Amino acid sequence: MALRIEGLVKAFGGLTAVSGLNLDLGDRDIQGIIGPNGAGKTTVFNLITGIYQPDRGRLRLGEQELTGLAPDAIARAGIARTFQNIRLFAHMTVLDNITMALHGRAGYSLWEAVLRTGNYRRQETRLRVESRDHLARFGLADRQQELAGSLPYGEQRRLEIARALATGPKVLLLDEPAAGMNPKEVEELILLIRQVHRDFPLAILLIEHQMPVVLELCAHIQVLDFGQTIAAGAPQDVTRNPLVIEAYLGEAEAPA
Amino acid sequence: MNLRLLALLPLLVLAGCKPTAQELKIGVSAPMTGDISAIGQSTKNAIAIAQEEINAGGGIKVGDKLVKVRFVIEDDENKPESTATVFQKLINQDKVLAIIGSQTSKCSNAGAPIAEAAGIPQVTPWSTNPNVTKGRKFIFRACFIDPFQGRVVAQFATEKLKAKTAAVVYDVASDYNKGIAEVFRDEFTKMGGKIVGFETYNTKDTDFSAQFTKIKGGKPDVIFLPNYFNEVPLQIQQARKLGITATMLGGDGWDNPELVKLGGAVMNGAYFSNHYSPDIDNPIAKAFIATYQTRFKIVPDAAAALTYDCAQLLFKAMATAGKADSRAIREALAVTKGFQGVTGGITYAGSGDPVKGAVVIKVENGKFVFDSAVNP
Amino acid sequence: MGPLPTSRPSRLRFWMVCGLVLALAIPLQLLTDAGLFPAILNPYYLHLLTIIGMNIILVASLNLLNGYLGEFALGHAGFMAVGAYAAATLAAKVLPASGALPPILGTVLTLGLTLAGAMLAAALVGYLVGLVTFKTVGDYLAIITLGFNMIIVNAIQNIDALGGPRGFTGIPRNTTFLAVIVCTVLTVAILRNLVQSSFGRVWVSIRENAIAAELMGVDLNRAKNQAFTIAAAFAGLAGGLWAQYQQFITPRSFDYIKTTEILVMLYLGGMASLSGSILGVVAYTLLMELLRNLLSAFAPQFAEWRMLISPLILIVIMLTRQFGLMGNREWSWLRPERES
Amino acid sequence: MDTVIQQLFNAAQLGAVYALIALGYSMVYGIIRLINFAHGDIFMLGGFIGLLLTTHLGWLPFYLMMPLAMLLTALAGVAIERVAYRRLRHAQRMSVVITTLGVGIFLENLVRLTVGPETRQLPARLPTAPVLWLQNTLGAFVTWDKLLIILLSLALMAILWLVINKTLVGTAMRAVADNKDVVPLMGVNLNLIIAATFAIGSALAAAGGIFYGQAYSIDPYMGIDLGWKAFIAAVIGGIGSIEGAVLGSFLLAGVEVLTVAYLSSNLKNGIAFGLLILLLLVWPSGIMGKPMLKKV
Repeated sequence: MALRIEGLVKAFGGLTAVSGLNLDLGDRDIQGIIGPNGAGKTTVFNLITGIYQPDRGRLRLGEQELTGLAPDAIARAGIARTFQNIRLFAHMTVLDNITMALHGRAGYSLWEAVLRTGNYRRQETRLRVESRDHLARFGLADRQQELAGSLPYGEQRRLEIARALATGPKVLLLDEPAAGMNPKEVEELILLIRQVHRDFPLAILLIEHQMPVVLELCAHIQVLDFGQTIAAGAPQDVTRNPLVIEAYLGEAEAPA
Repeated sequence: MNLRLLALLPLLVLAGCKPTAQELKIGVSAPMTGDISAIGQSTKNAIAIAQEEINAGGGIKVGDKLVKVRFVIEDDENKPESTATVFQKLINQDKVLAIIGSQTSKCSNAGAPIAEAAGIPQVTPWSTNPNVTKGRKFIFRACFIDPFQGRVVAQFATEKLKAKTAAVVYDVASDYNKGIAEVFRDEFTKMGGKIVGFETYNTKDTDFSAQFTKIKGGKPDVIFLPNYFNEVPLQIQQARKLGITATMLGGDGWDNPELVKLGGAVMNGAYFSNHYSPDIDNPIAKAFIATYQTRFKIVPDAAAALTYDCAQLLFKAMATAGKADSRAIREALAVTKGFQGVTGGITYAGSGDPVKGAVVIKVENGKFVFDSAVNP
Repeated sequence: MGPLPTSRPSRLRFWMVCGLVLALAIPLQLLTDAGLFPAILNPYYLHLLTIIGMNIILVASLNLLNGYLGEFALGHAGFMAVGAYAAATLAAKVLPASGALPPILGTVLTLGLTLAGAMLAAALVGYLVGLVTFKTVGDYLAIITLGFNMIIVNAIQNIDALGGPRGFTGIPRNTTFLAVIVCTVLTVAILRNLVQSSFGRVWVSIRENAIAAELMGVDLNRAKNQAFTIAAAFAGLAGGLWAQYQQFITPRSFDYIKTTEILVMLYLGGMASLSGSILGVVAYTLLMELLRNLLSAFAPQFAEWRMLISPLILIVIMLTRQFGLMGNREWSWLRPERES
Repeated sequence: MDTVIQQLFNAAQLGAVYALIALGYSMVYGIIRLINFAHGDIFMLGGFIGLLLTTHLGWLPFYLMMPLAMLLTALAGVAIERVAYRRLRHAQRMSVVITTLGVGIFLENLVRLTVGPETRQLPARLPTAPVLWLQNTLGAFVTWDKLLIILLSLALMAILWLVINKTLVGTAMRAVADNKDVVPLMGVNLNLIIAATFAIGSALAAAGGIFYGQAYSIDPYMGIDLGWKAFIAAVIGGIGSIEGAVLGSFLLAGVEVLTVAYLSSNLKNGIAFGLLILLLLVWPSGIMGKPMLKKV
């Protein structure tokens, strides 16, 4: 089991954003969380990554207890994520966005950097080679010297996924990766996520508003509404659940 | 490619102006801008008169011919850092033989190591901090030093005013104010008086009401304010508004026409120690004051008088030396004896500090009136 | 995948520039000391270059915080004060006079020890300030650093052993033009090495997006505190040089007016650019001196107007080039090696 | 006991002036997230405009001189925003902050070169006799001008509160402060609202400058120190909050005066800034400021 969530609760003031969420994510799973706007999906991600501390409940990654850890510690434990509104390092080059993500494996100390020792140079060369290889896998090799903020939207999304993967995570959290994409881009995105799942030894947890993406990728989904899980299971079963249809209709937007 | 090379270019252009051997150059470092630029103005006025007078007589005899004197005035902004730059410029670019300045002790202290290292005599008109000349060969001053002044005021308060209790409010961030305040406290206590308040503020503070409210409870006979002329009237005014009636005392930092311009009637009845008084019976002073008044329409303050004396001291030393050589001028300066200037007699005996007396001045109807003289 | 990065050319060019500066500085110092070619090799110019060098150290180190890390720190003069007073105490009261030792070795040794002490003391204070600023960001951080600057100045004013408001006198003159240039070159080299390393990439990523950086596993507090400590150490270095150059320091020389001056040079030159820090300092210092010389040569009555002209120039530059003269750009010799 | 009350009046007078400046910092910050470092110099400018009006138009009574000076200073504030800040509105923040520093230095030197560097006082137009009633009942020696300055400042703050909470302009200002992007959609002219903010802030600062010139003194450089102090007061209160700016100002003035009165005047700045740092550690966004939530 990669990620296990038990009875997660979070309230803001009087409003319960997440109440009693349970989730088991297997080592190589792709699972999805869906739900109408304001259902608490992004809050779940913020709780998993430690940006918010849960009021109750436990988080575990494999055997490691994550509850109460700071965001950077959780990230180092092996959870990476992307954001609904893309958060790249806009004024850094595409290459630096990736190399930065390798900082935890830089392999040299501050003093070695100051003195530019032989080890520093070897490690720095290795980081660059790794970064460039990594970019090439995502078809961004010829963009490496451009500023990340100047890429077209689809490529920014791709770079953000590439950057998250560069940290070597066990679990990848994708927050509405298809938001703002046209059908052709969505198709490419599905292919990309499949490729990521094939090439990297990790589990993927996906928040998505667009049902086709979820139906295409996930074997298991959970539906949240007002912080509560109202349905869970295989996609085909869940979409037929009357509670789910009601929740989505209430928002005047049918699923799929 | 290399910017530091480019940076040198404008300097090379500036290097074009060479000094001519046909004149004796004296540098002046003064606060032309900044918080006490009124002192800079006084310096400039006094220098203008000194330059005209000496050149009207053809200049100073160097070797066998008369050479004219030229002053180069630079603005040190009353900042130590800028003073260092000004001294470097005056010594190395303008090639001056001697420097007059700077006015405040903190600036003179920053310039002194440069003058000392370059072997250029520096005469400061108005820097009363003992440290300025200490252990230095080339640094002289035309004024007395802080400890003497603190003693003069303490003596005046106990003997003349029969004060039993005193309070002090001074700028803790300024060396001049702090130095005098502490000497006054010690001397006044030694003479049998009691200090009932010793309060500080920071330069540029404008609200002193908390300090005065606090010392009001101690009911002091006199309040000593060893601060500068641009602050003292406001302090006295605020004290009066708080119902304090004690006699106000001060030091030479008070001496500027701004004092009564800013303070008006509130200054009346206050006393301060000073380097000289325009009322004192001294023919040299009378002549200087007359020239100054016709030309600038105001009575010269002590900074102007002392600056003028510095110029005269240097003229005399140059004439004695008989050559345009800084070291020779220093040697001549160091043995000055019985020099008579606007602010009294000056004799150097082994150090750069003169042996000279002080006067106490009373403010009456917006005028500075001579009250008494104190000799060491 | 491209060929392995060839880092040779730029590394060479960087060290060539550094070497050239040093190679020029040594004869400049020697010839000026010897009094040769007085019209060109004038101690006044050397003095200006010395000031420029010390200001480059200050501005470049502040750039680490305000440019690369993207914080708004307003207390750099406070760190400078700590360094200056530490070096002054060491030089004047602790260490034996350098005259007791062989001439050149003695100066080098004294200078080395005092400057190390200055950097250490300032780094310690920087580390503590960094700890306190963990809870705040942005404009509140600005205020905290400013507050520390004021507290440091106020504390020195109340310590009579340091001279209080009278200032610290009698500091031996150990700083020479050459020493300042060596320190400047070292500072620029070290800061360049750092900002081009993984540490620098982490700092910039915090500026770009702190939350994303945190979720890439960056310990924000640790990374920020590293930057604060390093920046403070170099401010302390500049302070130590300054104290032993001027031989006299007062607490008020290190208040926020000094910080403002450093800020102006920094933003004039440009953020997150070492080239900008160098250019900003040179441009500002030369501008002020040129205005002093030109105005007093041609129109003495307007000499005071330079104080009005310089802020106007700053405003115009900010309106036309909002990232400063060199914002986010570097001269080629300061750029990281080009990847193929 | 009488000195305690007297000290409180001292603090109230100082705090009132701090507040008049701090409000401008806070309002501008609330609307365009800009620390306007030139604001302290606007305060100085207001004081000098007051001085010029009183010396050259001596027949003008105080109650006309003051609004006129406030109006002129407001125009200057708006003009500075128009010329120097507007085109930088979408620029990165630091370049705007540095521009405000430049504008501040420019104003200081402009006044120094045109009016002169000397310390001045506004000719006394408020009565300086002691308030006998206070002396008899509380034993506190307080002059009329001190009392009037405190009361007039409070009145100005009350008017400001009404403008912000009860008028259309005020509503628009609060809307801009909440969300700058939606306001143009609602048919409100953003430029006009920002200009109004600068005008009101500058007018209040001018009032502060005139009061300051009456109570203490004015000089071309006074805006630097007092500007920083007022800025700190605004931050303590929670920058962007009107009530916070007033609270922070009186708090800072109180701490300063009481430190001098009961601890040591040497420690005034040290304690004031130490308190600032402590307060910010407890309330990282100031006492009345909105807490900064991480938005993801």
